[in-house]
Amino acid sequence: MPFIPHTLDDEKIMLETIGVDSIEDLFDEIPREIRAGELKQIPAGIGEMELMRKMNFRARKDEVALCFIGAGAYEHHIPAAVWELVSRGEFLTAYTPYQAEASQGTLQLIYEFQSMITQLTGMDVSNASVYDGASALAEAALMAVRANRKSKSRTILFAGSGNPYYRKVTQSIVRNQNIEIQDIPWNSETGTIDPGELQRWNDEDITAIVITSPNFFGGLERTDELTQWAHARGTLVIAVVNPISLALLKPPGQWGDSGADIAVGDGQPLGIPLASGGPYFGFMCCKQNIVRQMPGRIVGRTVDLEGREGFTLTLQAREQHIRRAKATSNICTNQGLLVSAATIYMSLLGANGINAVARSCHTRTRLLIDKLTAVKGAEPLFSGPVFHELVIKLSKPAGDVLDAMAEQKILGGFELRRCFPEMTDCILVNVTETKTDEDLNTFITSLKQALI
Amino acid sequence: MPFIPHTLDDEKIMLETIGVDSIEDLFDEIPREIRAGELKQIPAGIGEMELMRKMNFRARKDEVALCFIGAGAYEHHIPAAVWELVSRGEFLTAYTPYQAEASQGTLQLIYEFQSMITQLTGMDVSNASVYDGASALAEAALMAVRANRKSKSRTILFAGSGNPYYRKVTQSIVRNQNIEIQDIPWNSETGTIDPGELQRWNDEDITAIVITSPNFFGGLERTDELTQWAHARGTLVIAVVNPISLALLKPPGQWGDSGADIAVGDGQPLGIPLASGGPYFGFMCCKQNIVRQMPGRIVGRTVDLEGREGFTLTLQAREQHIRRAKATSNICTNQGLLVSAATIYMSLLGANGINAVARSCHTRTRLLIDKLTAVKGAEPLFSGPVFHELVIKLSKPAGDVLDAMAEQKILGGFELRRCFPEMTDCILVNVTETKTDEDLNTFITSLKQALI
Amino acid sequence: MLIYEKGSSGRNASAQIPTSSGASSAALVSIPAEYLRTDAPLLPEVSELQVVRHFTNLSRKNFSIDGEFYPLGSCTMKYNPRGAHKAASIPGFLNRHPLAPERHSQGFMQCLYDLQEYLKDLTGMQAVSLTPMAGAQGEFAGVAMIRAYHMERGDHERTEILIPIAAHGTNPATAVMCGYKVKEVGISDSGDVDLDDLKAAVGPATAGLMMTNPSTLGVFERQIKEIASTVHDAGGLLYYDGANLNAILGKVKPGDMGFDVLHMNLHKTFATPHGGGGPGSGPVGVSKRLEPYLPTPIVGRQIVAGKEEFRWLDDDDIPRTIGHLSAFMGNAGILLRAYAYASLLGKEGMQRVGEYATLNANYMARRLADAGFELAYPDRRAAHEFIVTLSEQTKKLGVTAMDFAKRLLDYGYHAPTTYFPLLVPECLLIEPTETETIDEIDGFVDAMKAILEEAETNPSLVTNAPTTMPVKRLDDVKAARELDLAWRPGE
Amino acid sequence: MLIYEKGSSGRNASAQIPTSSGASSAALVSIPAEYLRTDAPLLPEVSELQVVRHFTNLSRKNFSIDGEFYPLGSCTMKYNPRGAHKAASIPGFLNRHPLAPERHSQGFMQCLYDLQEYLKDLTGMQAVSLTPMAGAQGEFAGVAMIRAYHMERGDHERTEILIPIAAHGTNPATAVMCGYKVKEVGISDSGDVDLDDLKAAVGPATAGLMMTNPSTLGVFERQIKEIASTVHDAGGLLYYDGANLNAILGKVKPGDMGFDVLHMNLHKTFATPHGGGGPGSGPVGVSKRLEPYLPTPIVGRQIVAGKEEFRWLDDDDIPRTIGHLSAFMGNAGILLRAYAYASLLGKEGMQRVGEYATLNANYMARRLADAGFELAYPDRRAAHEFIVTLSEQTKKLGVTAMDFAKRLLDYGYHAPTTYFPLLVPECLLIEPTETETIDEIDGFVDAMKAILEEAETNPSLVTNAPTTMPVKRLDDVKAARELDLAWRPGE
Ligand SMILES: Cc1ncc(COP(=O)(O)O)c(C=O)c1O
Ligand SMILES: Cc1ncc(COP(=O)(O)O)c(C=O)c1O
Repeated sequence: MPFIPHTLDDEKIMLETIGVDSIEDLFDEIPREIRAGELKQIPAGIGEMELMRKMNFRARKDEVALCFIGAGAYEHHIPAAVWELVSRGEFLTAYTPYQAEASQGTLQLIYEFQSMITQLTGMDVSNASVYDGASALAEAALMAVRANRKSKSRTILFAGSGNPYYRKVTQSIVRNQNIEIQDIPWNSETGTIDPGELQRWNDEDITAIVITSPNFFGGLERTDELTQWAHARGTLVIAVVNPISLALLKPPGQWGDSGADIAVGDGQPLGIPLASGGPYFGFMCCKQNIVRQMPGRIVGRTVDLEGREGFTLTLQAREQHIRRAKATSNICTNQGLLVSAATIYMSLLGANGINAVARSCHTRTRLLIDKLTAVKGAEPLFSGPVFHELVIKLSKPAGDVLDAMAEQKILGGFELRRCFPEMTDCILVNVTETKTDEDLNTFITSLKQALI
Repeated sequence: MPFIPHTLDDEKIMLETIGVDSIEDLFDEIPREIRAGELKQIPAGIGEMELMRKMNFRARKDEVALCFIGAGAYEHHIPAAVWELVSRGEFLTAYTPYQAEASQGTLQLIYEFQSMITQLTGMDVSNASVYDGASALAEAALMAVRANRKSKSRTILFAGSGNPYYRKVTQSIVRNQNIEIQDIPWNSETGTIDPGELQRWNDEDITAIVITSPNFFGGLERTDELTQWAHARGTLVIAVVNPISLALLKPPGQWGDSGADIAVGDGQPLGIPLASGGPYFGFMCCKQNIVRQMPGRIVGRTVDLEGREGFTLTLQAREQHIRRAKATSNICTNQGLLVSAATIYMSLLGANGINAVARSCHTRTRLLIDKLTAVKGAEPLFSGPVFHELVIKLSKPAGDVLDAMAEQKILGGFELRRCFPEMTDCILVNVTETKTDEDLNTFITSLKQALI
Repeated sequence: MLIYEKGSSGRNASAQIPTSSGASSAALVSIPAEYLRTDAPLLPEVSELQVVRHFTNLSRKNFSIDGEFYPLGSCTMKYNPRGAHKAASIPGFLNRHPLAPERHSQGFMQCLYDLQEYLKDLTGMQAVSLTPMAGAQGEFAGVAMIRAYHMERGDHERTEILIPIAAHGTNPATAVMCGYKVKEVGISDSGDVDLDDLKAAVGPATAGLMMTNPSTLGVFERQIKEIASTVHDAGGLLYYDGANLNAILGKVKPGDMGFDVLHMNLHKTFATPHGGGGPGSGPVGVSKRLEPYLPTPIVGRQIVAGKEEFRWLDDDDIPRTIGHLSAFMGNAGILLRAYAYASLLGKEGMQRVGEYATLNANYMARRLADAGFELAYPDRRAAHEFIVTLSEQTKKLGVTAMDFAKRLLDYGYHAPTTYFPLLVPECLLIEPTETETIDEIDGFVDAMKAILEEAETNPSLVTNAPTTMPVKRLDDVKAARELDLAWRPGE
Repeated sequence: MLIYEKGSSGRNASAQIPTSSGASSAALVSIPAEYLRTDAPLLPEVSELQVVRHFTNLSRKNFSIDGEFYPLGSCTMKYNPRGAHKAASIPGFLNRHPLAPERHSQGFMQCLYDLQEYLKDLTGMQAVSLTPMAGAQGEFAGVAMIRAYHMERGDHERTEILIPIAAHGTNPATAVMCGYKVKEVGISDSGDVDLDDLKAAVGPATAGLMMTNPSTLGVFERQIKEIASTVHDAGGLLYYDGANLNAILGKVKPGDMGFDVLHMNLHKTFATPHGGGGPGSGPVGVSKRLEPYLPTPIVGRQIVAGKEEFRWLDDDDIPRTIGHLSAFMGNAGILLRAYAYASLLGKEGMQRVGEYATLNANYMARRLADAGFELAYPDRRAAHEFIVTLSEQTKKLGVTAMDFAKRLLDYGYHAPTTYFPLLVPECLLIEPTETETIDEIDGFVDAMKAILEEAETNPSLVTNAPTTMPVKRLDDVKAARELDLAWRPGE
């Protein structure tokens, strides 16, 4: 009986103590007619050895040689220490730190995380994570609606160059609360938003604006101007950012004169493996003045009875387990373990290290762009500065080119048609510090062949 | 500076405190003329990311699909929990438990190991490990010479069907102490020792006899008769055994009327990966009456000042750090971490589990033997019972056959010619619980092709 | 001490930092200065050993299943098999990009497909989507589907969700997130739903009812069929909060109880590690009428030229979906762990989970009752968990449930859930789970007895607890009043 | 509590046990009953969770580098990079059979070949064999080669090995294992070898001299050239015990000091984890005249058709070898870790090891001296380690070096090596290593100061230490007298 420790003797003693004849008797309050029959779809149990064999076989099927897909999840070097530490049973198998005295490890770690992520984003405060970057944006939209008491419209502008998957998720989540999302079109030459486009909303009540930079195409938005426009008219600014980029690029806390109001993003680049899409974690920071509208756990530093420093969950009156229907969100379990990984990653890399990673990503992306000039039938679609990702326009349908590259186990990029039906011959290509010169040459060679 | 935490400021403070101008000054007692020049063979340092890339590339080169080589190291299923626990920093990065109070974890674990391995072998006492099975045999030989005060000859009989590598290592180590090893020839039909062969030593002073069972060919020796012969004439019995087999086969503590005097072997099958040959560990058990001749660390249970149970290194007067030139051995560092893995393995499997593993190995070996009948040009060389390994005689040179199988990334077995020059057309094949029916079929198919 | 305070300017873990060769500042010229950051963020400046030592020591300040008995009611803190963790960590899975093409994803997708099938079987539902990333998101998906269903039928007057008062806080919070009002339903003394109250509450405004069964009171709702028909007759749908599925795994299927939609918490019932507060995974299952609304993507299977092929079913295939709930496909790694766990247990193992979880709970409840503790529902069978109320002790001895909880830490046991459900005063909600031995349970009972004796003879031992933890009780009021949510230099 | 005591008859971790389908007893018929075991060995009968919890908790009773500052002199307890551990744990390495054919071993063999080259460079020796499995086995190999050399030259009268009295116990034990008598050589007050004593001892019976430099007194032997020529002139060879190589890595090469043969402790200088008492690895390096005797196998390199190929050099290639020392090829996984470590550090990093190890030791020695502790060799530079003698405190206050050591545990620091070398009374041999920060060192010095104050004002605090460990001081006498070396039922 995998994982069940009961011996026949144990079972006997226990049944006697309870005063029943069989385990079956313990289910006698369940009406007979709804009792389950046999399970039909679940095979007999297997041992760990067979499991590993099966899983190794399946995992091997999915291996590729090189992956240039980014589009919201990025391959970075993850120091060995990160997951060795995170996998310690004390982190892995603990629960939400409800009993603070027996959970100071997790609590202090979250406090350290909050300290680090607010430094990266340049924001005042952070929560302990939400599910992922996309759901973080949805929560930010809901939060903005609560926080912006002056705005009545429940209308949110979404800079259309942002991640379309984030857009979709936000839509799924906020639509039940009568919130409307309107898109700001992007300039087809730069792949970014022209601040001038905003003029058309000049006379409207806009609750918040969502600005993603680097945007989905890797392009850098004119965040200062966009932020200024919003703040000038009482619109809250929600920033969607990539944490690695923030050691190099101006952080949302410094956008415009007074910074974004809420900053969210996916923490995956900070030491989390690609892992087919999760678990990652969404981070969520805001200005101090709206912290009580923030969803999710927050850890505070305090003292114990003897004045010793200690850490505890705080501002719990925002949360569902206290406030129930009036809570800021229904979120309960979040992504604690991934936050642990990110905290260890940030500790190991430090500001210089993350800056070096960002620079390396950038330099290697530039190198790819240089090498592209030698490829006939492939060129960057947009002008303007990018961070570690760019759109390449091909002389052939993107699907065919990517298929041809995939034959050689090279995932050459993301097929933009999947989100932008009109972009049939465009791919979105990501380059991080993990890609060597040789890798870039392999990409170029493979691309050339595919374009013939 | 990888792993060196000194900042320029730290360095300055430290140099000032010491009262020197530079680190270089700290080496001023080393005569100038012997100071080292630049290192020539060592390249510049690389980051962990590049390291992993390089090592992954090299490791991948060595991957095979299926391995049927045993010959002293055996592929078994290793429960995931084993190395997750062993890799905890507290086990991995501690040292020999010199400060008992701060090392109760390691000490209790070794005591538990000693308890378990003596149960498996049926012996009285155990040490905390020596380097590997082969060096354990060498230490056992030296120990037997010390322990057998009545014998003056320093002559040790080695049952020639034992592991030839163990024989070699023992020879390398004991020859400096004027110990002679004589071989008992094996019967070419059974691949085991005929007890009758011993008659020729009837009138000689033999210090000890080494009996390996299962022997190198997988064959089971007539350990009772061999032990009886030895004990009848004051010869000590050294048993070399495979720990997995001991849940199924008669353990050395039960050989003959009074059991072997010393039992050694390699602990690798108990949860240690093949890992190119090490680190494994040698286990070493003996009868209570000669425990003071045992080399290596031994842990005893005792009490602390308050009467609480505790564990400590004991009988240290045998060891080099106390007894120096008079020590039972020079061994100091042994194979602690591997002992930890084995202890966890034995705890997880239990007696029933190890018995089931042994049975599974045996059944699957029998299955292979059955399937062999369908292969022309390949048949078991020896009659007689075997445990999870057997010699197959081929109709072609073994080297060619194995090469052909290796082309398909199947390591078909061990080429016996490497140790027994006359056995040019024989391979030694091992089958454990890890080999599925499909694997056995693959082996058979590949062997058939190679024999065409 | 914070990791920040261990740092020193200029120190780093240089083996982890990409060499500058790849990061020439010439390339940065292509980014105009106005986009660049001018100050450096303050992050720790520490060596690799310092990081390892700091977090190793932090971890040692945690209770966890791997270290301690952790009978936290409603959280199902059971053994998280290391084999499942390892299986999900195979490089081929770990390095797979979520947007990799289907033909390079067949191994992963097959695992997910199998898991979908298993979950359908276990719950008796028609279809399953794996994307929700925790129980609460599963609830969201479920209620959003209920809403989509009513909306599509033009049934706009249904604005209320009914929720028994004992429900978990996520239930009402979810209903509100989905744009509903919450109407609470009472509980009778026996722990069952107050049927009269329900009948009074239900009506044309009822969009649905959310409940868990066994309830958070640790007892099985015996009138479930009647509740179901009451709600259904009024045109509402039934939502099953699957957090307590462990209790009945293989014994009774929510689908057979009449539920239209449910979520499961894989991080509970399927033993994926809780990670100090996540990640979780909260797949949803639905009956036929809600199938068109399932959140996407879902793994579909087809036979092409005699070969099994898996493909993503997305908005094109499920046009009425409530949509995506995550950027990619949910907490994929947790789904793999759950799949591994289900594979290890197999169908017999699954059935045993409910049996032994229930056996442990009833044994523990009986032993505590025999030791003089008051059970909230002494005449009921415990499901996988049960409630002890200490209001007697609080009144007589001035020792509260919280005091007991804290003192248990000193005895080496994690405290049960305290003060939930709110319905029962001074309560401890205790869930031993099936993976604990009789010895652990007996040890816990002995500790409770010892604490009770302390409470009677020397109550300050209990009210001052814990004393063996890294800190004593913390000042929560100060934490909330003088917010200190991030380290800043110069502190 | 022992894991045995947590068990219960019939309990097991069934996910780990092969299913019986593969183990029909019919097949066992082929093994006659006389070979079979009739009783079952007593092993624990526990669940998987019990195992995980037991060993997790046991581990928490250990000090370790990952958890604590661990300045154990002569043991070089420095950071063990996790990256090296991970690199050696890649499946291709972990699953490789030691007897796999060379063409399926090129990746592994290339790592070993590279490591051989690195070690030659670092030590200034002619050739290296990686097979010895720890320092002591390296010593064995070294002295066995010295013996083989003399024997082959017919130099049978050389029966003695000279060893300075401060040497590690493995040195004399090794000499005896190799059939030699040991002759001890004195040490002068300055910590150098007593040259007169050496000259008196050396002679036609001298097979060789074993020493480490810097010595176990923590100082560099300044007369090394003279010692070398004294021994060489007498026809003896010089053995270098490389346990202290960390002190001089990249600064001076033993080959240049005149040594003929040496071993290195990769588990010290190359930061492979000590594992609670191993595994280690003790490669040997030799000068030209000992090369023919190197233990086998060794990795050789050849260029075949323009391509690099690695192959095993074994007894056929090195016919005068002292032979094999392990069944296969030594502690392969440790060699991979050492190779990874060397790759991370590179040539500059290697050089810095000696520099910063020395800086830390001298800083710490100075600070302790300033705090009133007596250094054994106050006028000498500390190498990577140094000795404090507490004989003053022992006499005056009745507080011994052992008491200090135990009290340090209460302060969260692992004790230095105590009572070694035997030469210096009441000594602590302290080795901070290069991977520790100034803060750790200062913290340790502060603890030593605090303990000194305790010793003066309240000595029982120190003599009764430790008080914060899982046990107090243990009864070693009872342990040795009433031997209890294995659990037996009914206890
Ligand atoms: C009864 C109940 N419902 C819902 C939830 C929410 O699940 P999650 O924390 O995964 O969001 C929980 C979790 O504690 C629960 O106990
Ligand atoms: C000076 C010295 N020589 C030799 C050794 C023996 O090395 P090992 O323990 O690896 O056998 C040691 C180890 O402690 C040592 O410190």
